[in-house]
Amino acid sequence: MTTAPAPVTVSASAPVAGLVPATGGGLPVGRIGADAGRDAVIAHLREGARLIRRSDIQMVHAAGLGHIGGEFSITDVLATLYLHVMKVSPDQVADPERDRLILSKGHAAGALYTTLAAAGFIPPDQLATFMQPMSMLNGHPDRKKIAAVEANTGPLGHGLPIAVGTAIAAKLDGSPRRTFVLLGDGELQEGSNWEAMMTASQYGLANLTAVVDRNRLQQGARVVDTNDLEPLADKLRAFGWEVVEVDGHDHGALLDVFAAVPAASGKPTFVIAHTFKGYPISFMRDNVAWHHKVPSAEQVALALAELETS
Amino acid sequence: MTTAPAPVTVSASAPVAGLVPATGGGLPVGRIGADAGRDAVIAHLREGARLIRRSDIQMVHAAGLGHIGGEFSITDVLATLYLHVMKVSPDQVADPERDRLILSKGHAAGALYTTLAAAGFIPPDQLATFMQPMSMLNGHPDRKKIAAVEANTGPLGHGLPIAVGTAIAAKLDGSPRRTFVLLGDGELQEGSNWEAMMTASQYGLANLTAVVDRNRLQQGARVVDTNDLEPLADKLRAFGWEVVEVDGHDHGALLDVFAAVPAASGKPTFVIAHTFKGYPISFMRDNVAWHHKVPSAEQVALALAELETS
Amino acid sequence: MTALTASAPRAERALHDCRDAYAATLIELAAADPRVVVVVNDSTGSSKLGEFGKQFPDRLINVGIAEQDMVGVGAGLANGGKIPFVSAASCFLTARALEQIKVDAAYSNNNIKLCGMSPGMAYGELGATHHSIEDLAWLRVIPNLTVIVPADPVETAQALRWAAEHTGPVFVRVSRMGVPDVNPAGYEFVPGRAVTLREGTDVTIIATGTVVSRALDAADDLALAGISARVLSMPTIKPIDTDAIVAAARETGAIVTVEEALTSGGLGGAVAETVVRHHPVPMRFVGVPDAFAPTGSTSWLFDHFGISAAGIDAAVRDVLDR
Amino acid sequence: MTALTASAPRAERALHDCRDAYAATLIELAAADPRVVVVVNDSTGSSKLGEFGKQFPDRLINVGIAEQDMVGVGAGLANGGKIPFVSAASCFLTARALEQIKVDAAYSNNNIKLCGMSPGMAYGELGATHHSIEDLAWLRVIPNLTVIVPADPVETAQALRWAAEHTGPVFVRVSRMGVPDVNPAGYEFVPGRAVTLREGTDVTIIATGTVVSRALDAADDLALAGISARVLSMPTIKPIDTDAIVAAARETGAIVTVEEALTSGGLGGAVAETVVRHHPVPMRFVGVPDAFAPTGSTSWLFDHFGISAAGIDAAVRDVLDR
Ligand SMILES: Cc1ncc(C[n+]2csc(CCOP(=O)(O)OP(=O)(O)O)c2C)c(N)n1
Ligand SMILES: Cc1ncc(C[n+]2csc(CCOP(=O)(O)OP(=O)(O)O)c2C)c(N)n1
Ligand SMILES: [Mg+2]
Ligand SMILES: [Mg+2]
Repeated sequence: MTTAPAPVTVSASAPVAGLVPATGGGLPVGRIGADAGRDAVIAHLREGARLIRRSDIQMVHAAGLGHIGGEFSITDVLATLYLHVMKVSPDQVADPERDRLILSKGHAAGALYTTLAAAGFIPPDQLATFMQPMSMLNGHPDRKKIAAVEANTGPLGHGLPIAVGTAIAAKLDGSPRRTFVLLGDGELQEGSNWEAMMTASQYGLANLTAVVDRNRLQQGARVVDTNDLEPLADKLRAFGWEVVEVDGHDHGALLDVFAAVPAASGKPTFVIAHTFKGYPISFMRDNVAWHHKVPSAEQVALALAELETS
Repeated sequence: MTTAPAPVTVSASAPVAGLVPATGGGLPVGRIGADAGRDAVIAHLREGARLIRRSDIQMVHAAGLGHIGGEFSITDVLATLYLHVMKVSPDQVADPERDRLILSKGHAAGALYTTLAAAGFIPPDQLATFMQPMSMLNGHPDRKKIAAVEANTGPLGHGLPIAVGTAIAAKLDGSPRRTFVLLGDGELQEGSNWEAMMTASQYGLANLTAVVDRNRLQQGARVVDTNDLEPLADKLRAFGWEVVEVDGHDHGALLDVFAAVPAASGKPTFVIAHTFKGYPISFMRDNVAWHHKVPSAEQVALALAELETS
Repeated sequence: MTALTASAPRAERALHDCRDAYAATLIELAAADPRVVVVVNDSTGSSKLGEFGKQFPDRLINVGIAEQDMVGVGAGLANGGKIPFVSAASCFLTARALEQIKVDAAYSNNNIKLCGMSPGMAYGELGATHHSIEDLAWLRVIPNLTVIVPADPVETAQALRWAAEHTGPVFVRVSRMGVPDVNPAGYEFVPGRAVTLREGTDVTIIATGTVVSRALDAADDLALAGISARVLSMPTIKPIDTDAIVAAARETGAIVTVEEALTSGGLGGAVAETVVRHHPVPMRFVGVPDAFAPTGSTSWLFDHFGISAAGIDAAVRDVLDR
Repeated sequence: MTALTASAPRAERALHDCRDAYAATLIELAAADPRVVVVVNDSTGSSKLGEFGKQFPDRLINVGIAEQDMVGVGAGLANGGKIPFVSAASCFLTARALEQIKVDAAYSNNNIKLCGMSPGMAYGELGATHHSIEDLAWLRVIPNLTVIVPADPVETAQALRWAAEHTGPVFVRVSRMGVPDVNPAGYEFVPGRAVTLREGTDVTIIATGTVVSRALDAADDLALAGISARVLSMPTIKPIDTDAIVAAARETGAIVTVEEALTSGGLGGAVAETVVRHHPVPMRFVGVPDAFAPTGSTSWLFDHFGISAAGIDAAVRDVLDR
């Protein structure tokens, strides 16, 4: 049961250099259903991701705070899930049978908020309040303020255990609903994840899909220079999971990966999404400096120009 | 630099059925050096382990508390380390260059205390105070009370991070001293262990040896029925460790394993010691009921008789 | 700690392990509501949940020895519409999963019930690692978390039933050491409400959980010496019953708190903060002082620290200076 | 929260990020003593330890995002003869590794220094997950742990030097939000000792850390209205300076505590417990009440909760009822 495609608004105008509009313009883009055909879905996701990134970078600039690098690395995954894959829509946020996404790397809240705005879950005009006093858009997501948020995250290593719980609940209910959880790669250094992986394997949670944003950068350095994860796929497999590697910026490939869940093996699926922090912006991409650096007005203008052609 | 063998006292008398002496009798057996020859060392360890188990079961019976099953599964490993392998002796407990053992599965304190008594680190007459008011022999080891104890453990999942710290300290000092850490298999469900394994791998801690007491039982059930660890060796290897599997009750095999550390690869070594909870007692062996069951006087007598011929 | 007065004769009282009421109540709740599930960390036996597991095998979720995961899984089950009772030794549940309790339970306002088993010094001989005497101080300050410490089996059962009905995060301390029934027949637990178990005019003894019976014993002894002690049982530590505390301060002029916990930060701390805000009176604190306990059995440790009728008696005389 | 009196004119004061003093002092200590090492959880930058890492690359141990491991590794380094400074955001250090702090640091009596960076509401907009306002309540009750909250860069440096000299576990809260120098020239930090920054007779304001300057401002304002407020700075939360508190209660008759922390359990709790034990007087508590904070910047949140000269002023008038 995929919801019908919402009207697609693709009205973003080219930015005036040096002038930063308050939000990305053109949001919401809405969800697109499977009946639209694969090419149309991919085009929709690509355009959606572009608008989400536009919106996000302007929002972060306006707030003077945010984690733009790690937001841009997951934008394509979030867009794919919220604009198409997941069975959840704005009028369904309290439906027990909804699919769930838990953003474990909660510092990338900006990407979640702009995606939720794009998909119609929160009013786009709220984006201007990001980080402001009394805003519903806190630096990390708060489910008490936004109905579409499934879990309050921010401290790393909380999302996967919670996702295991929602997946066990679905299994107990005999429900086909699915749980997705999106983690950072540095985040996998938290032991709580490995606890949860063992539980997921023991309970045969085929309805659970974890996606790791494999951008190879963490807060202060490259992952390999901090606490290497390789051989990551071997680790995940040894913990009893199906492992799929994918280009985390390729919407078509992501669609295929998510379509293959639940795996026939009955195992939970771990998607290693190979991404770049700051993608696709030339001066941010794969650059650890952009963990929580805030772009200047000039940088926003440059980025928006690059996004036009991305 | 292995210390010279202490005088070996092998005076344990056969128990009078139904009568439980206060301690095992015959302790301490002392350490044995490499110059004694392999066969003599093995004989010494076998006899030492036998006396340690004698002492332990009587101590637990007298206290009415203890974890005899998980103590008997590690007795051979502890005896091998303290009576021969480790470069530490009673007059060296404060020597910065000593080898270190951290008993991460601190609930098996009884095995540690009786081993330390056997090796001369604590007066054997203290064993009678186990768990008594103001005793130095707490239910879990306390380094403030016993100089030979390296870490206060009890909550599972603390020992490996601590061992990583002592191993990094040795590396910083350019010292050949080694760190050993002994964990339960159920304990490996704690995520803190996997955090520490990543750190150990990242820091190339060849001077660190972890031993997992692979008795396949945890507190309330079999490990496989709780939160399976298999494929355990694959997990450990994927976390960057050398993995060696060994019969954890075979002193000769244990000697070989410990002699091979540090590994030429520069990796830390994980020893999977295949053991039986309650070994070698017929009615305890591989029986989850003996996690913290206290043997009756009759059961002690039976066990002591079985130990005579073990 | 020696009593300053003769002991009053004590009636023979049967002692109960509150885990029995706990286990029976969870079975009752699970039978009535399919949303009730239990999450454990290899603690089925120590939580006395074997029978629960037999009756509801799918609804006893054992994550293994992994407390962070355990609380997170509980939060996820709540998100999925279940009513999870997370059941683990209080020392590990609170110390090991505190951020999960703060964030996944309280800040997220999840409908999760955290059951701290065998708290206080129930694991006396096992040492400070296994004593959960900081839990009240740690949890009491977490916003949006209700903290309940039942005193006897009836109150345990009632608190659990209330927790199952209530939507939101609740912590219940479930005692293992034997306690007598202390609440009167027909007693009904009301969250946030203190219970006056004995009227008195000279001093108020405020006790929680396992030590309420000792407070009653001390009041008996003090009566022999002509000291009239009010006894309040305080089953809810958060929110604390401000009115009852202020009335006690105003009407009796002195307060002694008693808890199987540190004398800092827990019940004593909550009462002290209330008193200085509303009606300052002298106080004494009975519990574990600022130290890790020596090796010893639960009952030996209670005596060692003066968490006894005699110790309470001495504290009352000290605060009254007579 | 509006001021009840006119504000006294404030001198221009330079504001300092105490992490600068922290980083400089660690470099100084490391240069003098090869045993000094640092352990971080991907927090090199947020602890301002980049330069330390350049000068002592082997002695900056980054375990990655793994707080339990981080504190355990610190304990092991102490066992191996090092003097580890474990440096991580206070919220994660304390909430995520509390059992390691209890067991591996305090109960084991390891020579480890726990440095809680950017505590309180320094990460204002990042929300309650990143606010470390429970840390004082949580850590203060752990036996054998010294808890220090420096108020300015000089005190930060001195507290760190003392911690390096002292054998045993110490927690130091290292503030990020800008603070002025508050201690007089020639000041020397003495552990466990309160500092009288201003004499007064009507009321005592006891403040710790970042808010000491606000207490001084409030005292200035109150003086205009003829209220004489003593100001005590309390850099050590545990052990608390009982003598200074009792003298304040006795000599001024009322106390207001101020902290960048919950009003329950931390400094306020420690003072309340001391006061009712020794000399009960009315108190008020300035800090974060029992709630998760809304979204907002640090300075907005301070004003929102009345942790300001105006808020302190109001609390003083409330406790004095005038
Ligand atoms: C428990 C915890 N420790 C530390 C942090 C601070 N922190 C925020 S983001 C981050 C880096 C995360 O790296 P990664 O998971 O790779 O995410 P990315 O930066 O790629 O988005 C850190 C250390 C945190 N949020 N939670
Ligand atoms: C953090 C923590 N959680 C729970 C416990 C309770 N506990 C004590 S022993 C034990 C089982 C340990 O199993 P394993 O590691 O296999 O050791 P064995 O029983 O084989 O000796 C448990 C769950 C604990 N000590 N620490
Ligand atoms: Mg990353
Ligand atoms: Mg085992």
